[in-house]
Amino acid sequence: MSDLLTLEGVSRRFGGLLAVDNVDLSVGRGEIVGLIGPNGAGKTTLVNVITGVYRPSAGTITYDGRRIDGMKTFRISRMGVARTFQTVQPFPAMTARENVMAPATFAGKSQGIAEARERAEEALEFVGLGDARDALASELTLAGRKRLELAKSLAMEPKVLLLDEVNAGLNSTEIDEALDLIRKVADSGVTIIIIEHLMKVVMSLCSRIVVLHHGGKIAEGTPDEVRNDRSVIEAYLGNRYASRSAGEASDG
Amino acid sequence: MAEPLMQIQGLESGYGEIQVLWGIDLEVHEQELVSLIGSNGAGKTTLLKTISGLVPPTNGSVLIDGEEYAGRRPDQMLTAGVAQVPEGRRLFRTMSVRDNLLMGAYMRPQNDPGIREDYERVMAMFPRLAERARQDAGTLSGGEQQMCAIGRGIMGRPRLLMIDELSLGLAPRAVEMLIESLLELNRAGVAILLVEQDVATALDLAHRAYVVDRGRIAMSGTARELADAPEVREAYMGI
Amino acid sequence: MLKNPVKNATAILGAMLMSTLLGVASSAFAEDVIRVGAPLPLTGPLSPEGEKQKRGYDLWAKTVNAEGGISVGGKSYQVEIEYVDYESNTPRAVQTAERLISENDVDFLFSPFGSGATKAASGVSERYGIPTIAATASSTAVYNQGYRYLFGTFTPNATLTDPLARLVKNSDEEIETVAIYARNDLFPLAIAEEMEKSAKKHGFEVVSFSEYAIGTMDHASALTVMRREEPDWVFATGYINDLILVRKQMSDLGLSPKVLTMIAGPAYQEFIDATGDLSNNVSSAAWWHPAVDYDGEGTFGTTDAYLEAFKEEYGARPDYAEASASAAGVILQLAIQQAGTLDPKAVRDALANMDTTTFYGPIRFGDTGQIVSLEPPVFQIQDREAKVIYPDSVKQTDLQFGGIE
Amino acid sequence: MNKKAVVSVAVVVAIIAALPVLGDNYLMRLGTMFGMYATLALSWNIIGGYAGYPSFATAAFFGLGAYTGALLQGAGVPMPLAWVAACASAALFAALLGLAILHLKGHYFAIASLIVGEVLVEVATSWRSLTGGGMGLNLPVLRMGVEAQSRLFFWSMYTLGVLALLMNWLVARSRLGFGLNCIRQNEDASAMVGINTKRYKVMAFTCSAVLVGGAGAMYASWVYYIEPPDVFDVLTSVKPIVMALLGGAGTVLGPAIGAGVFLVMEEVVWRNFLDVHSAILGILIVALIFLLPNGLLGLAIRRRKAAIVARLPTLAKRRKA
Amino acid sequence: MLYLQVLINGLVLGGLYACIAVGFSLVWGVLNVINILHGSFVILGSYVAYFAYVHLGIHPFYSIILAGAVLFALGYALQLGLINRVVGAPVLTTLVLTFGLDLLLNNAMLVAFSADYRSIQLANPLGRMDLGEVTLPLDRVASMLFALGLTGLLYLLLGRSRIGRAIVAVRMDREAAALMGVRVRRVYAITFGVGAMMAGAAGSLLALIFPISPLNSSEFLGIAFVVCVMGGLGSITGAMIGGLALGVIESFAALFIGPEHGLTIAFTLLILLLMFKPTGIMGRRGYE
Repeated sequence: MSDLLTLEGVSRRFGGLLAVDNVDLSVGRGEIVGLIGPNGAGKTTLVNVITGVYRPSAGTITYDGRRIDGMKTFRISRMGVARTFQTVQPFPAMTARENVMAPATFAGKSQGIAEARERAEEALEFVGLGDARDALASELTLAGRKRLELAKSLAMEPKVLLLDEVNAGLNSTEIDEALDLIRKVADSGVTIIIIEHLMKVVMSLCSRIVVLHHGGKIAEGTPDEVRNDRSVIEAYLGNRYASRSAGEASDG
Repeated sequence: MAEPLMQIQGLESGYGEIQVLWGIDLEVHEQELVSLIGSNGAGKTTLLKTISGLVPPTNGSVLIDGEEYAGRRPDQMLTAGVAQVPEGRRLFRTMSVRDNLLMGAYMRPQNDPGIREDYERVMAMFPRLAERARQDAGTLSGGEQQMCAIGRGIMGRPRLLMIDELSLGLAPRAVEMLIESLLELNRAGVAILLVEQDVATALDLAHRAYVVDRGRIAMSGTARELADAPEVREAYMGI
Repeated sequence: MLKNPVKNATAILGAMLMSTLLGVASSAFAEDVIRVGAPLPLTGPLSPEGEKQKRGYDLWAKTVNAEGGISVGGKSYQVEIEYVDYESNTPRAVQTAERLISENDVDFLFSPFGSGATKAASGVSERYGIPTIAATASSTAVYNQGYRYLFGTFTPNATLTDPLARLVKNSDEEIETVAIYARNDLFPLAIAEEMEKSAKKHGFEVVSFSEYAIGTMDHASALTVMRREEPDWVFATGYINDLILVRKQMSDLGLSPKVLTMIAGPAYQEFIDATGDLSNNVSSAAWWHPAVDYDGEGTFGTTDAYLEAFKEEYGARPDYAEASASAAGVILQLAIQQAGTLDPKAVRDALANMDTTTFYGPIRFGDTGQIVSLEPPVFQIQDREAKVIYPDSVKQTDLQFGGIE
Repeated sequence: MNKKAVVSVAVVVAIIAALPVLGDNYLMRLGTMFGMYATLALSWNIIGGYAGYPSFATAAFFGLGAYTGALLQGAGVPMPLAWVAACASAALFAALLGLAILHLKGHYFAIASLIVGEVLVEVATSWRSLTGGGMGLNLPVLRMGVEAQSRLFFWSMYTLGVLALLMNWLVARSRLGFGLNCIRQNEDASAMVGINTKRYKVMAFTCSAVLVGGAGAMYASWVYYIEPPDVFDVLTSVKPIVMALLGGAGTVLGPAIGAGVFLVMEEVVWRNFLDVHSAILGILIVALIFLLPNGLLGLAIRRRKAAIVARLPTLAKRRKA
Repeated sequence: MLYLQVLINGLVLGGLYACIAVGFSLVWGVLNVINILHGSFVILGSYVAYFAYVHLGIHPFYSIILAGAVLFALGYALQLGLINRVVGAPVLTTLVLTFGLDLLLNNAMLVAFSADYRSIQLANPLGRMDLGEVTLPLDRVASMLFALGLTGLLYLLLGRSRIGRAIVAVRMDREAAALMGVRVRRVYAITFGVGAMMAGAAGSLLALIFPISPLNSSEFLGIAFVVCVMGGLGSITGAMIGGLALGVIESFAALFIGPEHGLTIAFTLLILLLMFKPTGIMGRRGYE
């Protein structure tokens, strides 16, 4: 089975800052890949490069056998690459349903408004926002808006879903719910790349984890391999804590 | 125990129709170093902004030396001795480092000789800033920017310095340097209220700490107590 | 205050409705009144001109009413002028003209300002058959549309430039080259083109003809180029603000031709006030000048009486635009009296056949409705005062050359 | 809009269309002005209301349409054909212009669109051989009666206004309107959900021009004399915005209602306050900004929103089923 | 020599343009408000200078202070009373609000001063200086130097003074500035006041040069717009360079293409600039 998404030597420079530094990454169909790293490591920038918000300064991105680097965002999204935003980006003055209808109409395969509405309601139901479909997006709670983001992505009927910190700001009950939801999505055959701060989430969800630091990839492997990687621990906790944390991690 | 420097009771606030804080109780004593931990979006930043007067509270009280300050303007908070170093540094990018620092002393009389003194003090604390005093703040590296931001906070000669996300996006070495400076500052008598995502660091530094969850204080105690609490370890340290 | 938008909206709408009703109520009309509609540019760029015309009309109406009004078939009518501001916006002028006729039921109309708006509005009065007098339209194009109800008190533009060219040609000075500088706008451009023709006709060499855009705030480059051509005669057209600026900048750049002619600014006292000594020796031409001296019929009668009345009312000397507006009133008055009825057709015929003299001068309209009986005076500002240099009948002094600093 | 609303709008439209029955010339003229104002405000609504791009290009489209219509009529093209051509020229111009300036946002877009009108004024003034420059341009006089003329122009302009209303209705119900709504609220997120933002914006800009071009041409035929400062007047760009804001920008009916109210306001102020009417208009505008920030229709929407907010606590407390 | 003269003409004009635009630019940059009132502010400044000269004999160069003070008070009050309530609102709201206020102010001036054009006739004009074939109109040159001097003063004010630093700080990051103790709403009002003050000062310099009438306001507003976009908004040096550039461009366009096309050329350049470099000649770096 060929890889669905392949990045080769992708870099993105902003003025003097190398936000993404020569990253190679390949994601197979149906995989759940975790993308972790300290704040400012370049994770979100990498997502932006993949989805066409930024053009890569160097390197190539291949999706489903086609080069997509340099393509416009809306084209990439129509090809089945969906993402959620770290800071939620709803259309604030629209209802939840209208919010989800947008991707269903423009990026999904829906024919006509009625069908888009149906798709949207399905997606809202799927993420558990069925009852809130008539509320304005700006009036939802943070957790609600995160789910709305997810519903929007799902309504695009994506092949690849990039989840940028979907769990940030949620409490542990909500996180558990979200994890179930993500597994459900993955089970339906969608490839998932998840950016996450919470180790617990990544460890329990992902088959493979990629660690970014200062824009570059410093480690890649199974959750266990990554968790025991010294450079990862150092990057995350600073070397003061590296030894302690590493010790505890290997115990657990 | 003496009267706390800052005592917060039942503080509530939010943005428009969305309420973020739901009754926060918290106190900081003179010369104390207190950490606030909690996940993204838990309301830590909103709490600091509400204290410093950027976000108007809808309920509750903020007492400084026993006097009510809830709902005051930021300049009044500064006069009371409470300064905030905002998340993301928020330097004035095309002003020089020196001018940024001087902005920190905006509230003080312009001929106050203490300004010069404090400036020298900041420069001594962060020698890297001294080398770059004439440079635009926007050209500094992340760590240097954070130094400048903290220095700017110090220039107001606060009794309580609130720092939002000290380590955000910084290299570990830079964070360590900043921590040393903070501890030094704290030893010199400035109380610090630190918001930090890196829970290990936050708990390692602080005397006491609070865990904020969905706009409420979920736990509080000495740093050691919290560091050993299994809930904290599981939820926030991921180990 | 912001609590109840519904209430606020209701209040706003209510207030608007009230004022509509008041507006309608106030337009209810009285008996024994002759109503003349006058669309004027009272705001916007042409408002100074609009105000002048209004002063002229007002003075006439006031004087006529004080004399007991206009007697028609043994009955006296008071005069009432309905002013509407058309905001210096030509189509709006057309619209207001129509509104005045169809809604305010005016009996007669004074045209809007200038050739352009007059031409545009004349179609309306023609359609309704309302006799209309234009006080400030000179372009022949306005009158040769075949309309029968339009009459104008300005002679064609060429009557201004031709005597000037002749006067300069017949002098002893060596004046050969002319530079023309015109605002790219209806009237200024038309008069500049007439000047070009007149100059060529009298054997001058037109060394340059340049235009400037409406709203130009600096003439330095154009004048710098002109300075290199060293023209003996500079002829500049525009509205008063343009000409004040041009005059100042000529002085700034040291451009001093032997003759400087400007149309239409110098006819106004404002020009002299605004340019001070720089106004000296600037020559110009206009359709009328207070130095003329006529003894005629109708209200005011003599030019002197008119000057006196004007001075008493406004404390100043009238300029050609103000006088023309007053004259329009007198002409209308004479025509109504002649016709002995308010019937528009009869008044129109009286206008067409008019042959008389007023304080403004002899009045006789040509086939197109444009006045043919006037000889516009040429004048020059000397010692900060406009003095007539042509025609000989009213001449006060001779044309002076040089002295343009 | 539900069926009942559509029917009642249709009834109002029909009633106004019967205006000539009254035979009052001044009313007819007001009616014609209403058609024109409604066309301008409703057209602006597509780019300014739905897409949220503060366009000041209305005057440019209007003037371009007026000159296209006038020149073609002068060249002997029948009047209706000249009108259609004016629509086409304005639309084409808008499409090209849109490609060039729609990447600008906020103030920058506002200025660019404003300056386009200024450039056209200058071009029209300078290009004397074609446009007659500052001397203006006369149109052939129609050989028909006064009454017939005023009826003709009333119905033409009114039809244009109704077309503009129809266009708004269609856009609001279509993918285009939906997409523009998304763009207004969050352009980045719009691209992310698969909207070709550039294309949609250009389409919206073109829609906002096509009928305005026609209105310009009709206006030229109506007053049969045009000059650059008049047809490219900045106020032609500003007034439709005020009307749309007054009625409620981004709604189908709002701009039409706003146009009507504005016209009445303008007439009332204009006839009752000879010297200070623009000051009074200014005061009214300032009052509107503070008292009716969402327009007349905004009042209704506000009520609906309040109803939803009342239901929110249950949503906030929702738990997993 | 011709080119030198035209260049000088352009620079003299451009210096005044810069002074007209700088206050507009400041308000735009700091408050993100396009102040349609700016043209009327300039005119009001001219009237202050005119009446000060006619009735009190104060030379327009001195009435800069008077006009500046009057306009500052007006601007400060307007901002505090009205405009502060819509700062941060969408572009259209602030635009339409200042448009409405401009209708009001302009109409008020029209009623108070009439539309008649007035002009100051100096009792002792400086005259002109001839250097070979190049002529320097001294009053104009002096006005231009004053204009540039004022612009420079504003630059110093922003860079050196306490309130200036506060204005700059609010412009860059209003929240961070508030955390330094800057009272943002008051700084907004002061900024708007300073913008109006500069308009007033420019107005009193222009009183020497242009005929004064409320009808001219849109011309001045247009110039402020163009200069500001050319130089990059909110930038003092940008306004200075933009103003000089516009003056020179207009002069040479008038020379090479004809005086009636000067404005067309300037506007066309502006559109191109907007299309390809919307941050203006100086870009974002131009500030301070």
